[in-house]
Amino acid sequence: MQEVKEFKPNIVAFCCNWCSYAGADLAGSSRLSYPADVKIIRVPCSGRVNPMFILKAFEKGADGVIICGCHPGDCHYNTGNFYARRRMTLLYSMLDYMGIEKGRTRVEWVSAAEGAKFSNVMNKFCGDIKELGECVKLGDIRCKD
Amino acid sequence: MQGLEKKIKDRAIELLESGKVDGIIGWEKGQFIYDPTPAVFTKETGLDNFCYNNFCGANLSKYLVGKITSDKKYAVLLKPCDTYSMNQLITEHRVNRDNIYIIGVGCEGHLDVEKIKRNGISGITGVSVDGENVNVGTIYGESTIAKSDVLLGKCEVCRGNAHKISDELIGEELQTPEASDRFEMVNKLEAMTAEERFAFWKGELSRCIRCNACRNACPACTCRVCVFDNGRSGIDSKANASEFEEQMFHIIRAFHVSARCTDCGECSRVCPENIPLHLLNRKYVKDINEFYGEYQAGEEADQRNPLVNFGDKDIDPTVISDKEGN
Amino acid sequence: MCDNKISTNEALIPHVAKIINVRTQTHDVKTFAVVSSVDGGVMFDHMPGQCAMVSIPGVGEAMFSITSSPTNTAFKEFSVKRCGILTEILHGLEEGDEITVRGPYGKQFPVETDFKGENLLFIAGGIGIAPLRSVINYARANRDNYGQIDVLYGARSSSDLVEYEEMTKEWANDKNFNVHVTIDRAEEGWEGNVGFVPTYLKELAFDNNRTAVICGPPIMIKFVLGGLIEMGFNKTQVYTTLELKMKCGIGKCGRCNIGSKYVCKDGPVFRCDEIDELPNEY
Amino acid sequence: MKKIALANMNALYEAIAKDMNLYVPIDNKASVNYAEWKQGDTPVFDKMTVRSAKDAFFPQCENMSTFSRDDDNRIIIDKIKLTEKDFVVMGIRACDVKAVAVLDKVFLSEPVDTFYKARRDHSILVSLSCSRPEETCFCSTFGIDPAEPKGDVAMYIVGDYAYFNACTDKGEKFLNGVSGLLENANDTDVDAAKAATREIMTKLPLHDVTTDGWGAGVLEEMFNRPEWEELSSSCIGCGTCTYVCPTCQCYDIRDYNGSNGVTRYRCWDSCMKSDFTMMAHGNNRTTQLQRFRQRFMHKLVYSPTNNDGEFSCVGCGRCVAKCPVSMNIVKVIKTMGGKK
Repeated sequence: MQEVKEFKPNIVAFCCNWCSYAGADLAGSSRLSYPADVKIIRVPCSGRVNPMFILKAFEKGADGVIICGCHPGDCHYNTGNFYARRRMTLLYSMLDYMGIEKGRTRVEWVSAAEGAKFSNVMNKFCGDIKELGECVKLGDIRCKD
Repeated sequence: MQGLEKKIKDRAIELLESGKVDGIIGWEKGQFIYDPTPAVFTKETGLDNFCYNNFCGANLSKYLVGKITSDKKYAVLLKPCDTYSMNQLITEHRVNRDNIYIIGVGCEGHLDVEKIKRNGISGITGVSVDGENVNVGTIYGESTIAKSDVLLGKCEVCRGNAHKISDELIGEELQTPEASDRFEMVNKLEAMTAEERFAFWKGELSRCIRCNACRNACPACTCRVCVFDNGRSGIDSKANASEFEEQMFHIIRAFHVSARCTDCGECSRVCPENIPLHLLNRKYVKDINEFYGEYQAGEEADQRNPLVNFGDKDIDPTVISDKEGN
Repeated sequence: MCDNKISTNEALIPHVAKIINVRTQTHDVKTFAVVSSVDGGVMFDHMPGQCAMVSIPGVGEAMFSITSSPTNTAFKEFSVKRCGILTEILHGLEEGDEITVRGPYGKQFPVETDFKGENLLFIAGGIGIAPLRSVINYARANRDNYGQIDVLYGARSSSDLVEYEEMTKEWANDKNFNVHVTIDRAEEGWEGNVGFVPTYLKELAFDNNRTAVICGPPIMIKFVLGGLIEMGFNKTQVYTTLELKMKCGIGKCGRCNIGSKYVCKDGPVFRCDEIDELPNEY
Repeated sequence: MKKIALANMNALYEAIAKDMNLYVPIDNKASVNYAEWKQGDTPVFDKMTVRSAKDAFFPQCENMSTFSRDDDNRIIIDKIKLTEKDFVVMGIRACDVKAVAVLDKVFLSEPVDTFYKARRDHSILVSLSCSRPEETCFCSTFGIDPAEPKGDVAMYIVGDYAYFNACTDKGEKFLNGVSGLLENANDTDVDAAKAATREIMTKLPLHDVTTDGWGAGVLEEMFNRPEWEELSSSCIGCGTCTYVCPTCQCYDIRDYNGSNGVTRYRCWDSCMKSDFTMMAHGNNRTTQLQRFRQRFMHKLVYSPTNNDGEFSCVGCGRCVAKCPVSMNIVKVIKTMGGKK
């Protein structure tokens, strides 16, 4: 008999070094929990995130991709997240246009002081992805078991 | 059209003879009426094989990218819609404006031989436009079709006969075809459910053979080495090894030219599998217009495009993620 | 000696090989000794000049000449210069790590036919010694078949010399065997010759009663060949090996095609008069 | 010779598809391509497919092996199983049948390509006699008779009937398998149609293209012709011509690094692309002129040199129809060589 496995989503979070990564740190040191399914990739700035990274993450089996950066106006490099905001808006809109569930991609602004927000955002995102289930539309067929 | 061809030819000879330019980038006669090839005409080659007919849909501005380091001066023949691409290339410093002489040529809409063939016509030996009709001669007999049915996709949404940049104009008085709403199909797709859209794109993109014609013909794709050709990029690939790689290729291809894409329609025109690739580019155009205000790439040189710009009140990507509905 | 009747399925499916020794030759060249991971054997027999496809799964596959002599029945050796993605990662491997190897591919040097009874002159530059080392050691092992042997080897600096130890300590001590080493620029502590290989070749003034084998950077091959012709050599007396991008190794993928030849199948060893028949695209 | 009424063809497709895969040209409203026949599909036999029949034997992409690592980081290689199911490709025109023979020479020569061989061994080619050649066709240049397409079984569609003639033992066996659906016919029933096709061939715009001046033994002369520069100047370096070509057989071998190990696959490659000969230390063909020349020299000079004068072009006209800039092999042949 086949065992019914609980779906454990693969979630990739691109976190900007200056705010959100520190936010994640703070969440950790404040003992706020967030799901272990989230794999954090530290990037110098949310503006560093190339649309390709997101697609590649999905191709390699991610079920959800979230990008976290400083609040608009607070970017360490002044404007990086402003550019990221426009780019990601367009990319997400395109993914939606191609029929990919729009809940699988997200951008959240989390500052270094918002450990609680980081934890909340991740918990919520994880819950959303669990509801959506496995990403079958974007994953590479060769990656699946 | 024949009169215009003669006018352009005479002027081209004059330009070459006077030494004002070293070469003319135009169209050369092919094997049939419908397959002119982009070519460089010089004093040596002469203009005997020059042609300008209803099948000169190719956008010649891209050929100047390779000439940027050349110290020769080239004249280039551009239709009204091609001048947008030229402006964009000038904005991006991909061409050397000082060495380019732009001849704006008139246009009354170009035909798509693929569409003629899709009407069940084969063995084409001649095509002539007669007002609203197109007469096609074949080895199997004559047929007549409505011109509006066989226009190139890009001509169906023509932006008019105004050249956005030129050094001189020939035949600019020609009337371009009447345009339909260019976002019609995008709107239609947006109104579908996500599943329908996914099925639509899967059906279209699964035909992709990764020939890269869309990329190589695109006047906005001017990277010296494309990320998809670069072995060190980690995503270089030659074939759609999975269902997804072709989507990734096409999303990124369209994304990389978004806000720089003039909607010239070359990608769809050159696709051997007739994939409506312009619908990807056009979605970006539509989104940019909606989110950041009307913007037409290549309207004039040296514009700042919306993706290298920002506003502090821009909409947030969460608007997309949390959008209601399908 | 080797069975060429392999089918592609087999030919394109590699052997798993274990690295048993890594020798650091210079700052960018390492020599890897490998054996079959299954039985510790040499996986296949080869002849001097033949190549094999070395791969790290997931990284890539590339053609390398087998630098060990066929007379070495304990392991196969590859000298690898670090210059691309695959070689970069290869250089990070250590003893005990596994790679895959398939081969042998290509034509050998005519060691059993045209070379027999001849005086041999080997001229190499930099990593170009790798394919020649196989021939040289084969000739040393079958010493009676060949006449006088000279090796002229050059590199950019003394720290770029590959197999210098073996050259000076083993080869040079053989009978009727001379080793001439040169480096491009003078440096402290270097007592040997200084100068480019083609220049040194002229200074050494070899007579043309010998068969020459060249391997090195294209520019060196060009000038050495010119020099040899000046010295009275006929093009039929000179051999070299070409290097082109290869993927399949069996003359089907079309990548190494120049003229009507496939370098992986019809080469990489060519006599210089054969090269003249090829279009200038190598 | 056997025949079946066109109205009954669906029964024939059903019978074939029962225990074999059947590939036929299907019109998907945007282009015509070979696809597996499913109930309800109507094959289109009067249009040229965009991609050729080579896909059936040499697909654009195929896995060759997989690599994984065990706990001790040792490499485990798994081979991919070869094709074992018989399949039928129906509607291959004479040019493509010839192209398969050209591919056979490459892949079935020693060392044999077992992936290709397995597919060839399990395939039955049902060819189709052309009745409506297109203006881009020039197969007669290479001595191909579009009215007599050969293959395992030759199919002729005349009037309301499809006629079948077995050309090989394999074809004979195949026809016997579906003999319940077929009626007997006279060999002469299709003669008039054949003659009509041959008549059309002489009227095609490209009927006067000849290979004069090309072939073995002109390597040096052709290679150094100055015309290459002008011809290649319009080439945009895409791979359309190579990918739609029924005889182009260059491929690339690549590794895909997935989360479950590495899959080594091969995929079509094109000599027209800039990285075709790119090595870590350089590229021996750096200009589009060189790459453009390579493709045509291979088809028109190198191939005849290696294969007793046989060109690796069959005149199917796909590249003529599909090149985005209309710079095709006919132009090259005519510019430097033959026209009667």
